[in-house]
Amino acid sequence: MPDAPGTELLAQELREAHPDAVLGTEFFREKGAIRVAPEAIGEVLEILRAKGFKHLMSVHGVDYYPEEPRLGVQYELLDRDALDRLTVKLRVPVDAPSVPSVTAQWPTADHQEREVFDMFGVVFDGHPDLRRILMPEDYEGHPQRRDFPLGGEPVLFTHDESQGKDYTMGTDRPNA
Amino acid sequence: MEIIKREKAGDAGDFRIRQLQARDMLRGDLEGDDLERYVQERVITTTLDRAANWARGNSLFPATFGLACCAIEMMSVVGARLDIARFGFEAFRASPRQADLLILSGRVSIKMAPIVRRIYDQMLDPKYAIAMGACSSSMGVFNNYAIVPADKFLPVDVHVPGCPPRPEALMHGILKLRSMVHSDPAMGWRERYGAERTVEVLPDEGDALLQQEAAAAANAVNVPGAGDTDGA
Amino acid sequence: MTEVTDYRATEDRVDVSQRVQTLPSPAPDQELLTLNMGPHHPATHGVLRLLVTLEAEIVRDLKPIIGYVHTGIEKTAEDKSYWKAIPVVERMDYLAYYFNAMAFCGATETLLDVEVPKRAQYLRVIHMELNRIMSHLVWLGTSMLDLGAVSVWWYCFRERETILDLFEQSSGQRMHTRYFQVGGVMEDVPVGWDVKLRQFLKKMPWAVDQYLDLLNRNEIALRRLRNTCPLDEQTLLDLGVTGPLLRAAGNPWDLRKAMPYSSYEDFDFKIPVGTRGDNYDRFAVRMQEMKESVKIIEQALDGLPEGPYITEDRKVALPPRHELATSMEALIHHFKLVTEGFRVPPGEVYYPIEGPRGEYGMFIRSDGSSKPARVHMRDPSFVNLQATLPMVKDAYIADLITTLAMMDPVLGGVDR
Amino acid sequence: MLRTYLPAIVFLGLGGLVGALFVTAGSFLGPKPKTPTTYQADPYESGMPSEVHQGFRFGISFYLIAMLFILFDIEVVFLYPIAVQLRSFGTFALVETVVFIGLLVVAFVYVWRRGALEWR
Repeated sequence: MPDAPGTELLAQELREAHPDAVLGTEFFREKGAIRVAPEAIGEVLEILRAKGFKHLMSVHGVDYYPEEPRLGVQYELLDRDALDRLTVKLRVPVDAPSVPSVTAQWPTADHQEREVFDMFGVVFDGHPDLRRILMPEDYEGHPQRRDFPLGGEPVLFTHDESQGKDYTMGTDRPNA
Repeated sequence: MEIIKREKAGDAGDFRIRQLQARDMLRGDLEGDDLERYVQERVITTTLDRAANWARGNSLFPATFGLACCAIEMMSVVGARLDIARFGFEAFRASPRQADLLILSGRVSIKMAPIVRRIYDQMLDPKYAIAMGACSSSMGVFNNYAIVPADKFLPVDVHVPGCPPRPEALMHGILKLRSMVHSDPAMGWRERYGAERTVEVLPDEGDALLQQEAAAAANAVNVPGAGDTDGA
Repeated sequence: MTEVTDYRATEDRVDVSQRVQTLPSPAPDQELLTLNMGPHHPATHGVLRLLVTLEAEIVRDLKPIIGYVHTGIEKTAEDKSYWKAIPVVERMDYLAYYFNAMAFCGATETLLDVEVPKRAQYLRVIHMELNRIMSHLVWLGTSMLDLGAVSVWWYCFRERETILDLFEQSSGQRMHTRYFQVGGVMEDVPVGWDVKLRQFLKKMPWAVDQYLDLLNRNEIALRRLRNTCPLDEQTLLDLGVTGPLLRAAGNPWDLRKAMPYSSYEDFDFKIPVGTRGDNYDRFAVRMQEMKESVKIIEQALDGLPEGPYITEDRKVALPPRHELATSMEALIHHFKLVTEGFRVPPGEVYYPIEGPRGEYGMFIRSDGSSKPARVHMRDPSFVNLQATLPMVKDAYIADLITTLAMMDPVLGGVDR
Repeated sequence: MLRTYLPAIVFLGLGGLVGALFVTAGSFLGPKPKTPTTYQADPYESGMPSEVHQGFRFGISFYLIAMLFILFDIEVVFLYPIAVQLRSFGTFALVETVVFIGLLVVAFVYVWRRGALEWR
């Protein structure tokens, strides 16, 4: 695992290549992570690929609800020769959730970026086929955001029935 | 998919009367034409129906409808240890045209529900549906935005509890269905649910049909019991 | 593929470059037919829909469309406390439930910085390897069904029933056993368990040889498996494919050896690697993996250390029942754990393990409360499905069915 | 005259009867849905609404394979009656059959060499 100084060195080299790309580094449970600016993600991944992190294992979204900027996207990088893992994180606000897509350089990110778009609404510019992948095509809303209700139906206990509550349509409205 | 009932087949009162009749018949103090009518109504009249039921009950062809984890347990029902071939159900058919039992094994998501409904429609009558597992009977472990219980879009005959149910539980459910088929003369699911004279319409067609009925009912002389919409 | 003979040479090759048209019928001169190998299809091993553009038996273009069994498991897990989320997370990839639970518990233990006792690690390895054998058996049975070798299915499910009996004896349930607990395992294995396990381990290699006798000289199966739909290692690496598919192409990447976790470094086992990366190699790699798993279980069972089967840290693990009657702290810990559950320090962790289909990576973000703030599983089948088109382009439909079987996608994990 | 053909006629009659029985038994034994369900008549395409239009032209390979199959299948059909009565026909029939098969083998080799048997 890139130890604390290792992550700092990596961040230092990235800063030389791109002065404003790196926003900070984290080191948690012996695992390094680099926070970058959203628009510089393409170049940062290319530089890291040159440094040995040749494999992008996972792209996933996170919703940091109370904090701003709210939507986060994380890229898990793997170096198979030095047996090293590194995470590259970026944060975008909800109203301007556009991130350059990395599918051109990393084909594995195709479906995973579509899933982040489907679940969080992060728009990946330059993605060949940005459509919903898990939800139905015409579904409104992004289910995995923190403010999206979990949905489902309250359990129909006999007490509720006796109150004349009608849950068939999933909402508590008196018997139509 | 909405089912619009024109008039209730028999409400609670009617059922209560039949229960009393059955008790009198058993006690033996039902005679004359009452006994005649009772026997005619309750006992299956034609033997052809009986033979067809017997054959149908013993050779239900399940449609391979594996959705999720319950599909693996459904597969092990056909395995060597708990062999469903002993009861004649092992011919799993892939196409709905040749299957008359839909074992809904797994969780039905909102994207999959119309497809399950379409496959159920394309099965030929008489057809039966088993909701296997907690996810398809109720919403089971995942009571959230993505799952639809089978009862919301499909008339289900047998619910098999469990997550996933043991193969023996599914076998018990299928045998319960078999005894239902043998004893119950009514074939299609409309008879079973007292939903005769109902018609299935797509959601948008339903409203037009309702207005037509309201107009027809308005000028008809005796208004039958108010048809109520019950979600199917 | 079949090279074009002179009879066809004069015919101009159809070059499909434009996007797959879904609705309008293809231009009259091109005989392209776009079909749905849809959600309800016996060969798709679950509810995977393939929008296939065919040119009379040859697959020109293919688009996997998924989401038909999307259960919102990650959203449901965010609504439950950590130890209640295990049953929900286990149902993601329903053929590798021990691996889902191991990924989740591993990530939580990393967040909590809890040390899992040696005995619990060995028990976890035994159960995971049994689950890997069971998952490969279900794969072998169902994919041979697609090739027409129907009887192999009954042989495989005979062994699967034995494994499920072992799971039932150790944890009480056949599938989705919730045997792994954060900090160790739920219960110690019962007394007669290792005797039954040794009987199974003696029988399993003989059973794998039996399957190989059924298939290795079966001319039809071999012709359908040998050099059909190969894919080179570099494309697989670019597409992020991991697991038996990658090892079949010659790259011996296996997280159990490369980055060992849960004391995998104590066992010596080999990693089966293919040479050509075609369907036969994918088949052979998984068959050998079953034998290697048997070796791992034997070593783990022989070296099973004594000691606690779950961590002694009362903040995470429930105290034993008899202690509740005597000590007050045990009662308080028990009450705290059962009502609100343990609180996890804020942080984010990505915990990858090697499952039967590839790398299962569980990402958990905790915000300090007792409920995870974000749970995400990097499912190998979800990523491997992207390699379908490069494998299957310009192949026959029969080879598409074989390749789909050899990819072994489990749609529960793909759609989560 | 009729006696010699009686078995064949009885065989044809029985075959037709059983076939007709299978076709019509379903209609009067099984129940008829009073109101057919909405999607009953749609073509089954693994659960999806099908967009394949009727007027679809098949590839040439299908037609070619079908023709070759019929050609060599009829050849086998001719061999059956000869094989049954070969002994009573004597060596003349044997020679005739060999010539017949020889001709078709020539055709087979030609088709094979031209590569029409491979798909596409």
